[in-house]
Amino acid sequence: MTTSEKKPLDRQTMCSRLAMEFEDGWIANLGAGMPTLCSNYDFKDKDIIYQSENGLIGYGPLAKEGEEIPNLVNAGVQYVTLRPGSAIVHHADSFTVIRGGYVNVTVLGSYEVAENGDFANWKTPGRKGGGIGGAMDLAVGAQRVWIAMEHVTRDGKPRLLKRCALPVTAVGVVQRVVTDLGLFDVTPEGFLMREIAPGYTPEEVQAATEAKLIISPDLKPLKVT
Amino acid sequence: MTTSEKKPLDRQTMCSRLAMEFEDGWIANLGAGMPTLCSNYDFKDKDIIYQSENGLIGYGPLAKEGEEIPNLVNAGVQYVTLRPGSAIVHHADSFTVIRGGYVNVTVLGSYEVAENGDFANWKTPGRKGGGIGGAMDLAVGAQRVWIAMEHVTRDGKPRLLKRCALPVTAVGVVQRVVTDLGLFDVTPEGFLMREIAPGYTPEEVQAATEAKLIISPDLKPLKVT
Amino acid sequence: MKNKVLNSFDEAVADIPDGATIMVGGFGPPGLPQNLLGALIRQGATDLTIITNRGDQTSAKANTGHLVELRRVKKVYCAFSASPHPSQASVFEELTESGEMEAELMPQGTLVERMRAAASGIGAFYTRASVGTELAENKETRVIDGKTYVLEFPLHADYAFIRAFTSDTFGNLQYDLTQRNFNPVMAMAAKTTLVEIEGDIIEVGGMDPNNVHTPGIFVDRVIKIPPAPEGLWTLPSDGKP
Amino acid sequence: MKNKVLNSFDEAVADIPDGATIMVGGFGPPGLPQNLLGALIRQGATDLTIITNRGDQTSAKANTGHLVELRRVKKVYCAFSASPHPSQASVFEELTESGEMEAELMPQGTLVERMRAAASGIGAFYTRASVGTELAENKETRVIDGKTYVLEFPLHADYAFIRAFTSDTFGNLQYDLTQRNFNPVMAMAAKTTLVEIEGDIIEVGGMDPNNVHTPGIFVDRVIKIPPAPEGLWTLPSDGKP
Repeated sequence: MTTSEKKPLDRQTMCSRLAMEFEDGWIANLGAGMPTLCSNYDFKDKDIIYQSENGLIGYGPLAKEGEEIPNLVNAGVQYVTLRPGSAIVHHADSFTVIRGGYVNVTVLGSYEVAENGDFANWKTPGRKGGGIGGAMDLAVGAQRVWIAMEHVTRDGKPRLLKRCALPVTAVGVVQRVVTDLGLFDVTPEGFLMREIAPGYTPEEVQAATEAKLIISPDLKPLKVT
Repeated sequence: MTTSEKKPLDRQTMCSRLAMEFEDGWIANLGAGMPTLCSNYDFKDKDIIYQSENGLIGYGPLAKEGEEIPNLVNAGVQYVTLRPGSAIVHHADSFTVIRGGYVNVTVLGSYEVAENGDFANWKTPGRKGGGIGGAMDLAVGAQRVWIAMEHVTRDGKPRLLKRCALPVTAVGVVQRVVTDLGLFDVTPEGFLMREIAPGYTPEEVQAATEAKLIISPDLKPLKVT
Repeated sequence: MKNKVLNSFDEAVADIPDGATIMVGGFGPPGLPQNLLGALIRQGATDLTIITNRGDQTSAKANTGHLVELRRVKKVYCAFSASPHPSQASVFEELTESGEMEAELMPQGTLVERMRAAASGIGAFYTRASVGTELAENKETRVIDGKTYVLEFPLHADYAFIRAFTSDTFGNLQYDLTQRNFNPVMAMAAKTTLVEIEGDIIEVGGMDPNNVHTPGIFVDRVIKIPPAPEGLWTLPSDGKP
Repeated sequence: MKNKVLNSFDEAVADIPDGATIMVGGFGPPGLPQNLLGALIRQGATDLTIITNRGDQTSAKANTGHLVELRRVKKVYCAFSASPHPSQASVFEELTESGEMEAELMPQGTLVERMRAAASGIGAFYTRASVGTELAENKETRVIDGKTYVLEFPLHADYAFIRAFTSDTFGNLQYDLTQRNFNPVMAMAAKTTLVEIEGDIIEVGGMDPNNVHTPGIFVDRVIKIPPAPEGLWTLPSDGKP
């Protein structure tokens, strides 16, 4: 492992790393913000079906400016396009898809993830309100809950924690996390670091992490293929 | 009151007597068998919306022989016709209409009705099975539960009872009953006979009734207008 | 998108094991998957649990009542477990009265809502239907806003057999009129959904997304019904008995 | 069949009393009833309870956030009670933090399922969403098949404000794409449903019964949006502010 090109991963690389593992035919729900970058990955022959909370099943890329279809937005209220084979349902049926276990993977952003699989992404300190949206339903309903987030806060505080400090979104549901420093699986023993941002050492990543990391014996540089 | 034309009411008269009181714009669910005769009443300017359990909203008269539309049946599996403005929903939404209180009146057949508003129409003595269909949902969900049935069984036993002998369909929900001998409202004090089959005396009707009848001071011959 | 079209009903039902739980759609003839039922009868799976509006009928070319008559059903969840006419006692009734087969009878709205709960990740729900009747005798009740409700649990299934009018190759479905009935809810509730198509199977992209009645994500296998010989119904070409 | 078409938004909302509970549809701009909201703002009703996905927004020409800013709302049931960006703190947040207005926050799936329960005569239901979070702290939970669920109760409303694309004069509705969102469920859940129509109001009989998205029996008042001046959106002609 070399430190020659030490640079945190960019957001597209982080999301592409998760998207790489999407399987053909999967139904995916991508949270607003960073997770939507997963759809930029080149899936080649794989067919991914994007689903959003507002009842849109099977949408395509973002609409080009000037080509927006007025009544067609995803859950992040971005104008998207229709793919052949798409379908529209109402909100209650959309959460049948979500809570009923039809979503193969959801990729969500988060403030914190804990080594027990808890995560916190709806409320920041000192505020009475918050924004839940579909996250709590996705967290308990999707077959896989994967998180994409920066490894530390803007103030440099760790986000991979022993226990969440913020109010949690769901308990024990996160299976995988990608950050700008690596790829981590949540295991019964805690965070297993499987891949690391090129140029970083495990010790450097651990120093930016509150939870104790288990370093995979097969630790590899994180790479998008 | 004269006994000159003493004859039990026919089924169409019984049902027309109930249908007379349907109001313009009402949503009505008519049980299989006798209650469907309600739709033969001439509603003149009144617009009645028939709803059936299988998700058909706003259907019209029975289809003429040879003019059946193959995929269009009502809850009694009779071929019916479509009226302009009709709509199809699935079964779960159909029971939203029913349990959610959108049905203004349901007219059901029954084996027994009790003076406390219980009725029994799904199971006969000595059988393990029965046929419930939508009756239990209609009984608790419809705004008005009206019953059309013969006054006595084929063996001459009363059907208007103090308490149901058969397993009940619902508790305390029946508001009105028409039989071949008269029209009865269920009141907190018991059955109030409001109208009587022409030619019969109240004593004769009481003799065919287990429950004690309250005879309306305004008792009138039952007549369809 | 995945092409879910199979060419034969026998192929479609080949993997269904003994002991499977199957939802069977239809309300009267419309929406009844008689070709799938015909194939299942030929296939031989036994010890089945059937979830359907009524399980006693033998009126269509192939219906659940035939599976019952063949002693291949151990339990039926339904809203009708006896003909309304006692004179028409069925094998279904004989078997349930003798205890050879079990029938769990419930209100039709409860039946479909229990399917929807299974589909939707709802753990249980309260309904007023059946309160105070013998069906609620051993069930939990609760007073909510002054009214008594009974607690009901989801009905899950391994397979749904349904019938629709049009499908695309991905399994987006449209139903014709009251062919719809239980079918969309069953498609959502079952792990694997098999659909017989009365009309056409079209290319993906040929259906208005606004008017898809059952999204293809809920559908696993679609089979076109072969041309019908004649008559009011599209009869199964391979239905037996 | 009854003609439910009204000619003005002001007439449509005239009878809404202080203290009313109103469901407001839409998810982002699609399906947002901004003309009805504009009329309600002019009408003056106050002390309102609003049930909507998020109540803080002032982004459309007339939105629930404007009613909040005018201090006409006492409580909001929603899935978002704060902007995701703390820098964009809204009047909504100020009022809830000071206690002048109440917000009951819940998962979006719970929000719509509570509406559906109200529509469907379901007394309460169990969902897994929010289990183990502070939202479930004072709620009843129950373990079903080894998983913990939280008990949730119906959300009823006096009025629903929704937007659709096409209506017939009886109120049978079709939505355009994601304009659908909460709107069909709100139409079923509220006592009185008001709909603004982006496209055409057609004669009864002009809509395929197979493709009615919201049956007219759930709809009470329909109003055509006057021609839009310009822009991507059909802007309210009478929206204010």
